[in-house]
Amino acid sequence: ACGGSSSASDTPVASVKLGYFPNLTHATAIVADKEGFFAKELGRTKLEVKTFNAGPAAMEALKSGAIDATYVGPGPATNAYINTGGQAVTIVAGAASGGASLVVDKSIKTATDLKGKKISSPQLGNTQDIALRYWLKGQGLSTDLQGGGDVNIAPQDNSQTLDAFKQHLIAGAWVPEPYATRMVQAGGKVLVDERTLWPNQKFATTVLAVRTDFLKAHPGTVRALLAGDLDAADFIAKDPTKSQQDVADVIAKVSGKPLKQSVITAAWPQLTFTVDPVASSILTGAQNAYDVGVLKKKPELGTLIDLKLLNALLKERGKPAVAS
Amino acid sequence: MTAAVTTAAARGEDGVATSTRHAVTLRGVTKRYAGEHGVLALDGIDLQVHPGEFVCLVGASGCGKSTLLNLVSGLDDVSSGEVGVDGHAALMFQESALFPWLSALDNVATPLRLKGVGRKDREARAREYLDVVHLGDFADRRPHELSGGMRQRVALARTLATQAPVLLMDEPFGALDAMTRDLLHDELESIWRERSLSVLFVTHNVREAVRLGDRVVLLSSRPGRIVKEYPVDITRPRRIEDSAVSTLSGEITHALREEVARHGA
Amino acid sequence: MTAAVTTAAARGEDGVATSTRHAVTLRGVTKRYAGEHGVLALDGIDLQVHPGEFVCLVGASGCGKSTLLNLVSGLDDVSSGEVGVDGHAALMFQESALFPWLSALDNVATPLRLKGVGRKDREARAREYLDVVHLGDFADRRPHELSGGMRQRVALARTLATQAPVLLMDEPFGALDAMTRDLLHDELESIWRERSLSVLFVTHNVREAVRLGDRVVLLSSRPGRIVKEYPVDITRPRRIEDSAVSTLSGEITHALREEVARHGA
Amino acid sequence: MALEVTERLPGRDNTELRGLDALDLGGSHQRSRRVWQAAWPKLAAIVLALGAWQAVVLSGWKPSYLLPGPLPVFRELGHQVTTGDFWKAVSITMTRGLVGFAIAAVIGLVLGVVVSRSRVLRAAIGSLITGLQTMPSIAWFPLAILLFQLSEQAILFVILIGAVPSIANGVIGGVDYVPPLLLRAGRNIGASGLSLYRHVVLPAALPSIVSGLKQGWAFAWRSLLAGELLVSIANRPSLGVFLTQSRELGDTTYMIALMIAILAIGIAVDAVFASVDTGLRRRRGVTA
Amino acid sequence: MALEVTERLPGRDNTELRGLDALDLGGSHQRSRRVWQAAWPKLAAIVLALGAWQAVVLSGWKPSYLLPGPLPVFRELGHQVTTGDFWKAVSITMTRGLVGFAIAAVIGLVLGVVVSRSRVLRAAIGSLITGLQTMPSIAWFPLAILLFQLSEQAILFVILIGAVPSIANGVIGGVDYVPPLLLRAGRNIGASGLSLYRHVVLPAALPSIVSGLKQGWAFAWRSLLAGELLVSIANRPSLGVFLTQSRELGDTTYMIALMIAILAIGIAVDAVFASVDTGLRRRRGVTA
Ligand SMILES: Nc1ncnc2c1ncn2[C@@H]1O[C@H](COP(=O)(O)OP(=O)(O)OP(=O)(O)O)[C@@H](O)[C@H]1O
Ligand SMILES: Nc1ncnc2c1ncn2[C@@H]1O[C@H](COP(=O)(O)OP(=O)(O)OP(=O)(O)O)[C@@H](O)[C@H]1O
Ligand SMILES: [Mg+2]
Ligand SMILES: [Mg+2]
Repeated sequence: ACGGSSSASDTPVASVKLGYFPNLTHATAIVADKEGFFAKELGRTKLEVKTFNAGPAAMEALKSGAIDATYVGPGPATNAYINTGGQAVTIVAGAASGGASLVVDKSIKTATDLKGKKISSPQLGNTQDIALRYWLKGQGLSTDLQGGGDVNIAPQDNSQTLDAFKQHLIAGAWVPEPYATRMVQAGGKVLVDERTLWPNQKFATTVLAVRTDFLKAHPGTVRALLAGDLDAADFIAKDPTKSQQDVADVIAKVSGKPLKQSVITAAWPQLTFTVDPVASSILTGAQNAYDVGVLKKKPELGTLIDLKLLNALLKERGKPAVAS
Repeated sequence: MTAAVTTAAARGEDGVATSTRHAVTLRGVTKRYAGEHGVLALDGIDLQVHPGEFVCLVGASGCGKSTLLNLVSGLDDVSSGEVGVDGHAALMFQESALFPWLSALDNVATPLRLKGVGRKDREARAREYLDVVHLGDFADRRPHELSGGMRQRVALARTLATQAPVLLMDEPFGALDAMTRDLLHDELESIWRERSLSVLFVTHNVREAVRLGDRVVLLSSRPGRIVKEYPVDITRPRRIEDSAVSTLSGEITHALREEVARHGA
Repeated sequence: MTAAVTTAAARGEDGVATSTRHAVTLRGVTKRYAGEHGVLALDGIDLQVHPGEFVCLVGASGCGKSTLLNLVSGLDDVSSGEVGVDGHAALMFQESALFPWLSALDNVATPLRLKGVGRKDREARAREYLDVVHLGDFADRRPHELSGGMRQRVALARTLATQAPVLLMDEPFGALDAMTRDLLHDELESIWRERSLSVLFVTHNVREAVRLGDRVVLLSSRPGRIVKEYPVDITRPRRIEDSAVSTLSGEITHALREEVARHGA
Repeated sequence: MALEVTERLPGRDNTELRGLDALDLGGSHQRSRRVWQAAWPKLAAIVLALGAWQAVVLSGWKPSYLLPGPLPVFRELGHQVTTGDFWKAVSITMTRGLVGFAIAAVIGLVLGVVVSRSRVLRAAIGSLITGLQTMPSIAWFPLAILLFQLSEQAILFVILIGAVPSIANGVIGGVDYVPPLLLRAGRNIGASGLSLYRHVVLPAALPSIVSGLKQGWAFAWRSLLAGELLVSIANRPSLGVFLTQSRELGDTTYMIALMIAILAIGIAVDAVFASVDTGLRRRRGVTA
Repeated sequence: MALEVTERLPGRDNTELRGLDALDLGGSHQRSRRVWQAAWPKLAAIVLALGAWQAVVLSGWKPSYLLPGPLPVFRELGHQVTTGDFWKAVSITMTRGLVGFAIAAVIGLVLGVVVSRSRVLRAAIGSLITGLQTMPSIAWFPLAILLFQLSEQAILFVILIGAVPSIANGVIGGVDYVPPLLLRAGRNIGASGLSLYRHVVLPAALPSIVSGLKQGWAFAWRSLLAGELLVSIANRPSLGVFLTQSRELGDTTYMIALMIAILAIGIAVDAVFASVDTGLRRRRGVTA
């Protein structure tokens, strides 16, 4: 009934509330918004954008119905799925992959050098925190949730991590872009690029999560969002310069101050902007979380990821389907 | 305001013959203050003020005069016994108790304001009361800009402005020089006459008591009890220097002196 | 405490002959209060209190008596003129000004404490002062548990406890009955004698002034000026009922009455 | 209602107790009655609040994962209080809070006294104190790290910067409203400088100082919980960390259980201040 | 120093002004002198603070990207104040703050009056009020979102829950310390119930209410800056968002510039409260 999603059978909603972060890893959403892809695909349905600073707040908003869909890291989405008993959240597509690294002080050469050192992660139980713990475990180094063990993990805000690293208060951190790049620019070196740990060097960094009941009631609208997402991914591949400009503009708009162009340019290649949520990495990540003791129960993620709409759309456009 | 008071007032209105109705009645009133020092301040006080009567209360420092007025005003509750007041009893406190955030005029106008009198009207009337206490020129001053005696006079004006039928006055002229006091004695007497007020008047000045009162009641100390009542049969207008006033106050002073000697000051 | 005071006091110590040294000196003192109502409270006051002299100050309500004591105590500054005090002048305020968080005893002990007197010693001495004002039994009470007159007496005890050579007293017996007042007149007189204090004593009771003073100074109102000084040549011990006291106070009262009549109360 | 309320005016608060005293009741009976009189409205309020909460939950207004009922929350709380980590966290957080508050109280009192004594200092930094107070804790984090690294001191710094202005303001406000008569009396009986402060100004300002301390505690506690996010130190669990974790994991039940624990601590601390305040008022006769 | 300070005792604060008044100086001359007297210590304090800051920077204690000097910060601030977005953010944040504070003031005053009037209510929710105050803003975010979604109301809710208890506590504290004599006088001249509050209790408690409002403002402003992170609405820039973003961007210069702007606003608002307070004290003669 509306715009690009003419095949949808549901009634169009008056408006859809979409969340994203003014952040490099959310470039797909930013570009789709700025370049008008969402608006074009949504037709008469109005798009209302809300920006967030962190996953938990975005998930609270999604669960409470304040927003209908949001770009977010797979960690918070998984958490929200688990603690609502699988009722509230469904991941319908990906937005970015890669772009997380363990950056450490130059003096550290190997994993064993980390023994007794303090390493930061963005927050307890988020994607990078689990990757860090799991990787250390694989290296035979123990950790615990209270920051004890062979390596002291101190979760803290990324911006604070950067300050702490500059002051040599921590030996390193497992962080997403652009912080990894900025830590490198502040004199660090990449010890582990997370891509090297995953099959095909692909793992979910940002996904599009939708409120499950919204998805059920308005598949057409979700489909339109997906279409916008696809358009944006194509655009980013075609015109990275303009895309970077869009991201810089949005960050400047929201924060009153642009992010340095050099940071964006340097961090950009670390990320892959793809609609594939790399479902296997989400499931593995949850399993890893359980293995390192962040999740108390074995995760059951039966209906967390639903790629039917996405794959239908890809097929329509003659592109290969993604695996679920 | 307390249960006892309200009942008594109601009883008055219920139609008991006016001739037997008292303006103020105390029956077997006892007051013991709470706290570590649980003082028995008043013990078995029986006292009536007839409508239109001017009763003066004298007694040594700390004998319970202020306590008695507080009980009558309903601001404190009796420990036992009964207090009755016919209508509202306005109390002029021993300390001036003015509102520091209001000018002298506004202080005096407050009781009128509480009655709902309009701004213009109440200011005009408050000015009149200030004139009565010879403070017409000081209407705009705040309490802290007034002398001790001036504050006391503003408080008097405020009490008069309540237009209550019963006045309870606690050493209202304690901070005034003899002359100003004489002037205010005349003013108070004429207002009492005009409005046929009932007055219960505490003073430490026995001459003043005789000058103003229809009756002088002598209280003893610790606990406060009524020692004796002196009817004042001197015809008005009286002057404080009158020899009749001197004679009677000499007699009362003598009795008071004995009281004080018996209990210590 | 003000510059003027310190200078004068220092001058005294500098060795000027003691016979010409005054306990209190006011020279051409003028006081105008600030604010919208910039009142001229005192105008050109010249007054000396000799060492060991008892000077009483009388005048109508609001004539500037309290203002004068405040200036002498150094708590307020003169607008022009000079004030000199030989040593510390302790002021007993018109209101009782007790510290509400301290018991009567602790209130009296505070000046001693400020002098560094040890706990036991100061409590014993404070108790003595309370006995002087006949409040030995009330040592543990807090100010709010005392009657008006009792508070005034505690304040008197506290002033005495400062052991200052100069006492400034602002209607210290205003809230006391005649008997208690008589007792305290005697006490004050004997302390004054023993310690050879210099006293500047404000009262609105002319008889009291004549009973106590070596000299009575009469102030006029608005602005406060010295109208006349009356030496009191009645031999001590005096009693307030003495006919000589009556005669002189009659004379002063007459003059005061004329003052009040001239200016309004 | 109107009548009843009139009778409860602050000025009359003690009338009833007085009446009881006058009857010379046995002390212990009286005490238990007093305790009951203070306790029942609190209990009633708690019961009412829980009832309302349960009613909202039963109405099905929000799914239980968003708004869990009192039962699961208290079950969770009941579970938490049996774990050692919970008590360790409570004790770490409380210790930090009390130490921080004690230091803030000392600094705040001294600062308040100094600023209130000097007109120049007051003009210079009086407004700055309130200005600092309006700065959100988050803005101080980078500075805290810069100065104190990731240590207990960094948390302490954030507490102090939150609580000190409040306490200092309480002192300044109290000093400003000391009745001039008492000041004059104090000076006249020989107090000056420090002794005037010690014997007159501070006792007179005490009620306002206590209320400043109470506000200071609120700021300290809030800043502490925020500060604990700043620095999570190895093997030092804390309520602040738990609270953020519960939020980050989206575990509403756990979060509400923690909030109730925090509220209970806040109320317990308030009770201390309230009893100090009541004592002050009784001593000064500000209850009749 | 000691002597000078003694002369600056609160009790003497106005002595000098009085002296000036007595000389009957021309009004305007006098006023400009007063302004200067109030301003110079502030200016001196600012100059000193900037000097110390510059000295620390010059000492090379920390690299300039961690601790930039005053010059770049003020250059940045100077740049910001020329941008429309900065002023838009200031005005949006200020509007939210003022609206929130106004509503908090009304609710806090009413709540304070109601609680202070009734012994039952006080026992029931008196402590709860302080308890709420000690709850960090962050704990309220989920509830705010739950109740109000992502709207201005959610921010308002966070402001209110921060500021209302403070204001109510100010009222309660003030009411508790109204001199009993004034209460008795008021009742005796015919005030009772509401009119007693209107004509006696509230005017007498006004100083404490004003200081409660001042504390309430501090809480409101802090909660606001925290709450603005909660919801950033498209095309509504705000200081709270700027502040966090500056932190996330790691742009210390920008962040300090923002902190200075926030501090300036805090000081400006404090000046309003201070002048109300001075007026109150002058009217009541609490300066001699
Ligand atoms: N709030 C109180 N608590 C305990 N005792 C009190 C209280 N108020 C007064 N008293 C005591 O009750 C007695 C009577 O006090 P009251 O004020 O009635 O005396 P009074 O006759 O007015 O004295 P004065 O002439 O000095 O004003 C005194 O012993 C006093 O100490
Ligand atoms: N702080 C002030 N500001 C302005 N005017 C004042 C102030 N204090 C006193 N006055 C005025 O100064 C004059 C003298 O006051 P003062 O208190 O010295 O009188 P007094 O002789 O002690 O009177 P009383 O016998 O009534 O105590 C009065 O007219 C009074 O209104
Ligand atoms: Mg009395
Ligand atoms: Mg006087």
